[in-house]
Amino acid sequence: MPEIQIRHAIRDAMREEMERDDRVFLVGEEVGYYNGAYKCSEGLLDLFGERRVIDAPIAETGFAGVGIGAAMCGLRPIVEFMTFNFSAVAFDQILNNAAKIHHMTNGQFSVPIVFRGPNAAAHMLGSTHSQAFEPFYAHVPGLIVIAVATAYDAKGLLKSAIRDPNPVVFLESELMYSVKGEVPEEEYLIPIGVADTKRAGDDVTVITWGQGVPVALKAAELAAAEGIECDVIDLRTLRPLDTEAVLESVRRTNRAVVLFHGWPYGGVGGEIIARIQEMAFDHLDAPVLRVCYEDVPMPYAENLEHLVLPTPERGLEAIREVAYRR
Amino acid sequence: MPEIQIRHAIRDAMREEMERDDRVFLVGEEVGYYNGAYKCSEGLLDLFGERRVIDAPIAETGFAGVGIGAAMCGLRPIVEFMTFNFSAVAFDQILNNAAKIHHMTNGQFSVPIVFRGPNAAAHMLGSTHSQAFEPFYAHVPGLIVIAVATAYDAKGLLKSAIRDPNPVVFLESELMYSVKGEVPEEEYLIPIGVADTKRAGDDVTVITWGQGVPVALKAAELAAAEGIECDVIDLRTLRPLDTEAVLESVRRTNRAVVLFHGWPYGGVGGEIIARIQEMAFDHLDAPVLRVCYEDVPMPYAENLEHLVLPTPERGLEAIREVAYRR
Amino acid sequence: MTTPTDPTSADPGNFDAYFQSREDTLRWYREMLRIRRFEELAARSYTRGKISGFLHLYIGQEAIAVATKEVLQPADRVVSAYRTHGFALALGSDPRACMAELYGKATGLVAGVGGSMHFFDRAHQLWGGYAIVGNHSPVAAGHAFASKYLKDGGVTLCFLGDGALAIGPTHEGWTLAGLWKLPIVYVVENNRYSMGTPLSRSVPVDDITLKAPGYGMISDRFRVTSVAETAERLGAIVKRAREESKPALVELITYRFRGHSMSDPGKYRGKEEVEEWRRWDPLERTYRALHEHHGLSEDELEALDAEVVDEMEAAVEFAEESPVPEPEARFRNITIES
Amino acid sequence: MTTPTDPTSADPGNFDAYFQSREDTLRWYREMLRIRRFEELAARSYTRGKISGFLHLYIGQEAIAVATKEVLQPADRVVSAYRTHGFALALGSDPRACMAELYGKATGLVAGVGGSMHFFDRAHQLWGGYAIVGNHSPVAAGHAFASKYLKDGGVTLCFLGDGALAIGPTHEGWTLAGLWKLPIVYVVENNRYSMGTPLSRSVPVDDITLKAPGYGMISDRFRVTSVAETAERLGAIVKRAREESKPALVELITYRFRGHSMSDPGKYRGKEEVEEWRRWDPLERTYRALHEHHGLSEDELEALDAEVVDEMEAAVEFAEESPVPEPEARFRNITIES
Ligand SMILES: Cc1ncc(C[n+]2csc(CCOP(=O)(O)OP(=O)(O)O)c2C)c(N)n1
Ligand SMILES: Cc1ncc(C[n+]2csc(CCOP(=O)(O)OP(=O)(O)O)c2C)c(N)n1
Ligand SMILES: [Mg+2]
Ligand SMILES: [Mg+2]
Repeated sequence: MPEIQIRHAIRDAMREEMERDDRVFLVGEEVGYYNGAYKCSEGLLDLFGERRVIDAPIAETGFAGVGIGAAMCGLRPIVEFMTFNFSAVAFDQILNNAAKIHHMTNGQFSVPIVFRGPNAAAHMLGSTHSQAFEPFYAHVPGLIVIAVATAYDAKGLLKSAIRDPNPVVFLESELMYSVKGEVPEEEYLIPIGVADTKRAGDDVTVITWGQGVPVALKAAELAAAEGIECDVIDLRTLRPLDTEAVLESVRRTNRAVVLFHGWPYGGVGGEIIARIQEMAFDHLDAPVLRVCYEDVPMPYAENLEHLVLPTPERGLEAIREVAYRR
Repeated sequence: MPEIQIRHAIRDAMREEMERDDRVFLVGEEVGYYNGAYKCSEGLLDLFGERRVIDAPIAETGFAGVGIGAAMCGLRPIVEFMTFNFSAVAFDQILNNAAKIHHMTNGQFSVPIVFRGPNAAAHMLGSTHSQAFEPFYAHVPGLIVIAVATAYDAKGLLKSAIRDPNPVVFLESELMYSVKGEVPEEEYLIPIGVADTKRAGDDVTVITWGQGVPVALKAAELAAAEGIECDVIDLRTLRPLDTEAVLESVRRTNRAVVLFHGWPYGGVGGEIIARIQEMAFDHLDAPVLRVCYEDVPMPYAENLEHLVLPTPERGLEAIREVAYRR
Repeated sequence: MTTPTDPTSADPGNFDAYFQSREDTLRWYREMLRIRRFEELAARSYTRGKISGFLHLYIGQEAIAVATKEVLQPADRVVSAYRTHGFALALGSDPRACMAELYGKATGLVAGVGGSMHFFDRAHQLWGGYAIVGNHSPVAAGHAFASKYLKDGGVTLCFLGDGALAIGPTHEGWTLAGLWKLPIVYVVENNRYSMGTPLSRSVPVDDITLKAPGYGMISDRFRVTSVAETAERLGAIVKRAREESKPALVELITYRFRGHSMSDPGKYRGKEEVEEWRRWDPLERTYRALHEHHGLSEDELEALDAEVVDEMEAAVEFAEESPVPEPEARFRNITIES
Repeated sequence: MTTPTDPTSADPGNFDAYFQSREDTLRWYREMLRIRRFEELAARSYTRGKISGFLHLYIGQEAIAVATKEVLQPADRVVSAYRTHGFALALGSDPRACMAELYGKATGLVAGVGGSMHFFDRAHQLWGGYAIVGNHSPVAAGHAFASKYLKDGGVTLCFLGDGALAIGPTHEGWTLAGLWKLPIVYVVENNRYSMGTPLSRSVPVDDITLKAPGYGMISDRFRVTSVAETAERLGAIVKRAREESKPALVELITYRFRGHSMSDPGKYRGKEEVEEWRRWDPLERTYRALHEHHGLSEDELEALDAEVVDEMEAAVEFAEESPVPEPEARFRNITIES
């Protein structure tokens, strides 16, 4: 299988879906002539022209809303946020229009739209540009929330997201765009709502997603060196959560760590813990721990940023702790 | 002690602080000539004039931002959102400016501002007007988040919030504005960050806040009739959380229910559960349960809305369940 | 209080060209009356505690909805804020379903999940019904975008209140419409107030069309005194939007005679002000045109009124007798199984 | 590409009244040069991997920051977007602290927590440094609100890019400024591009001041070719804002010679376009004015340049040798203990 970068997996998914369905179009800042701020749409303007690859001005509420309005008319917009940090100015459109129109209209309208772009910290971008948005969106009924960590998942899930009849928030990672991975040449789709075990083990369950995945895998490696075998579950879809996959593993390992990029309070991490303790209470041999950002706005300085981020080392520590090995 | 409505406790807090400090002003839609959409600012325009009681047009990002900018200059703005639902269009101002400016400027500036208004469902307002916003704000480092449920707490905490040097999100309840409670005539302040036990009991801990409080108290009453005595903890401050108060109770009761107005996924509910299971793991005799909105956009129809909301009956059921009494 | 034509300087009883056709005038009168009577009955039900939540009445502005229906072609769309009953009825929605929606019944326009602020009736070109001020502006631009993309020839008419001018989403919708030359007409229903706030406290200019050049839009601006004039001038702008695929801005000066919502006593404006505007009430003027100019007798007009009231009372009855949604309905239409 | 004055139609070498004073011209030249050399060295450090994140250079626009300093009174405030090094240096920030900030060092302007996009220097009237496009527009209005509230006589100057015109927060700040008659001047630094997007793809009109009347603002619009003219025209507007407490809009037509940020090769515009604009580079023109008009020799000018480079090399050295923040710094300034 050819190895390609995640950015190209994303581009290929968009290209294939645009070829397949004339209703699919891409709108966002710099997606056309600039080929995407992070080159995720490279070549698409050349292929599909200005009708379907649309450079938007800096007006996230505007073009998110246009996407929603177009989706109500049967189109299949892909809305790129240059980063999800900029979705904060479009929050109301996602919360109140994208998520609710199908419901509010009693099903007269649906909003088949994908909001995609990089999420969470990259490298030294400071506090306004380093935030993880899944806590805000996964909280909201009516939305589907996906976070991808490999080229294979990115392509298969983005294609599913584009075809999905619901509004989908699709979280990528700037830091991981150039990470390569195997992607089949033939077409494939990955079902939404299904987690993926990225490494198998019976000692500790590590639940993760998005930018957390490589960190968790590295932590699991470190743990393995100490004889602790981790089941690393990449949730891939955060809403709806694949609770069964998590529970199955925790019932086996009796221990769990949630490792992710983002602030601790509440969020997806809190949700997973709430579900595990509710549904696998008698299986737990230790409290579920979280490894994530420290509870601070992201500092710019490299050394500080590194301290705030979840690292394999901090992951290992938590794994040891739930395994009572420290 | 005189009994007054919560709306008047709020007004009195604002009045007293405005009398005390010329830097305090109130801005929001209909706060002046209309005396507040829910009459929380009744009479303030007459007392303080247009300089300090400012009717804003419908521009939540605009007047939230003006508040932030004024706070940076040393003023002490109170920004009223007609309801917190409308803070969604100002989300970026709160997330990126209010919460981060003190940090980003290395302490050169602070943002002593209060964003206040009713939160969560009222009665038959439909899905866009019935949302609980604490999951979005409590997630964010840099903010203080408060939710009040009695006239006494509303007055004492709002006064503290206005004097606090940090940005405070202050959540009230439209449904509870006319609920009366005792308020001392002499001045008092309630410290931010301290929970309050609204009913004492040793069997089950019920953690709640805001609009959840009367529901939890009623549920505790129902439980008491069955011989289950609940410790009802009103968090009052959601960020920072008074974790110690919760843990102290749970270590005593070994059982907990979190009851609140809002969607289940993540949020403050998830956070409390994550902390309890982490810090009182060995004390828990049952999983911590949540009683809250069903995971759906709020329907308008009265019967459907009632089914979605947390009720004393649903609270009782959860209390029974954690007490293994069903 | 300023108006483009000082209400005292012209004669509201001057029945000009816009009332010449007896047939049209009669039809428009009936349509406006249907809206008014519907809302009066809704208000009565609200006062009786049968309807809850927010109820925003359109009384005084009915001519706009009726004129809108006149200029609409099948591919067109109407998008409005939360003051929507008038559009629904004018566009052809079943008044029974509308009333049932206010009652939160299973037979409602959106099966009782939306209520007054969230009316949608796709079959009758009503694309909402938006309750967050201004957030429909970019959505409506999206409909126009789709029309251009799909070349369906449709124009989107997006109605917003004077209170929606300060908020960012309105601006962003207008900007994209201007930039992408979308076939959309933004219509500001300037009823001089947003809740209790007069225009002078919500917009830095009195003439809202001063904003149009900054968005590359052409504009028109006039007081709504008849369906005919409104339809004619709005129609001309819609035609241009359709033919040239260009956005436009229309400011309609109008007035709501009731409070902002049922809970608003409207103390922020004087009786005389309301009375002055009443002289220009298009419904009232149309009544007088029919009576004084076209010679319909008071009895004839009363009979017509009775017919309309009957229709609306039947709607109330329908709403009252309809079942509430079944409990399972609360889990419907959250997400679609794919 | 359109400009109010076609660059080819006038003579960039015509040293008019704006370069008459030798002393001022020399001072402005030096100030502009300080910014340019600072940034060239920052770019070098970036290329060497010493600076990371985003680095947006102001090269080409320096005259604006220097002119701003000229018109400022002590109670005034400058608020800008994320392209801020020029303002910091012109307003008097220590270049060492500025460079150390880019390096993420403890000695940085904000102790290394902010980086290039988040410069703040209260002591030198620099109130940010905002990295979310447009979200400083209402905040700046808030400063002006405070000036009016406290009667401190200050004017706020809020700078924004042409890319900030489409976004809602910009509009809301302008609206409140217009409505509440705040002493603020919004200055659009129209450098013709937002990242790779030319003006024609981000704003529906070419003349941005067409927007001013819709906000009740007066406006001015011109190409920036010298500090003197910019200071004179900007000063007149600031004076009026101060004296009459009224907002205004100024469109400054300018150009950035580098890419949007260090990672942008700027392929979206041709070499000729850049060359054409270079003829109007205020720094370059000022150099020629000093040389050709005021008779400074190349050697003298080179000596001046060397002095400036020394200052900025010292800043680099300072930044390199400064300590990184101590680990505990990450917990500082989150909330204030009350
Ligand atoms: C973003 C937002 N802020 C506030 C509100 C509350 N609100 C609902 S309607 C309204 C007044 C709107 O006035 P206008 O746009 O003039 O419409 P009209 O009521 O006159 O038809 C307000 C403040 C809201 N729905 N959305
Ligand atoms: C809300 C938001 N959307 C997108 C971005 C990403 N972004 C940063 S700068 C920029 C271009 C801004 O251009 P302009 O306003 O013209 O300023 P200039 O770079 O020319 O100084 C973009 C798209 C952002 N920072 N904030
Ligand atoms: Mg109005
Ligand atoms: Mg620019």
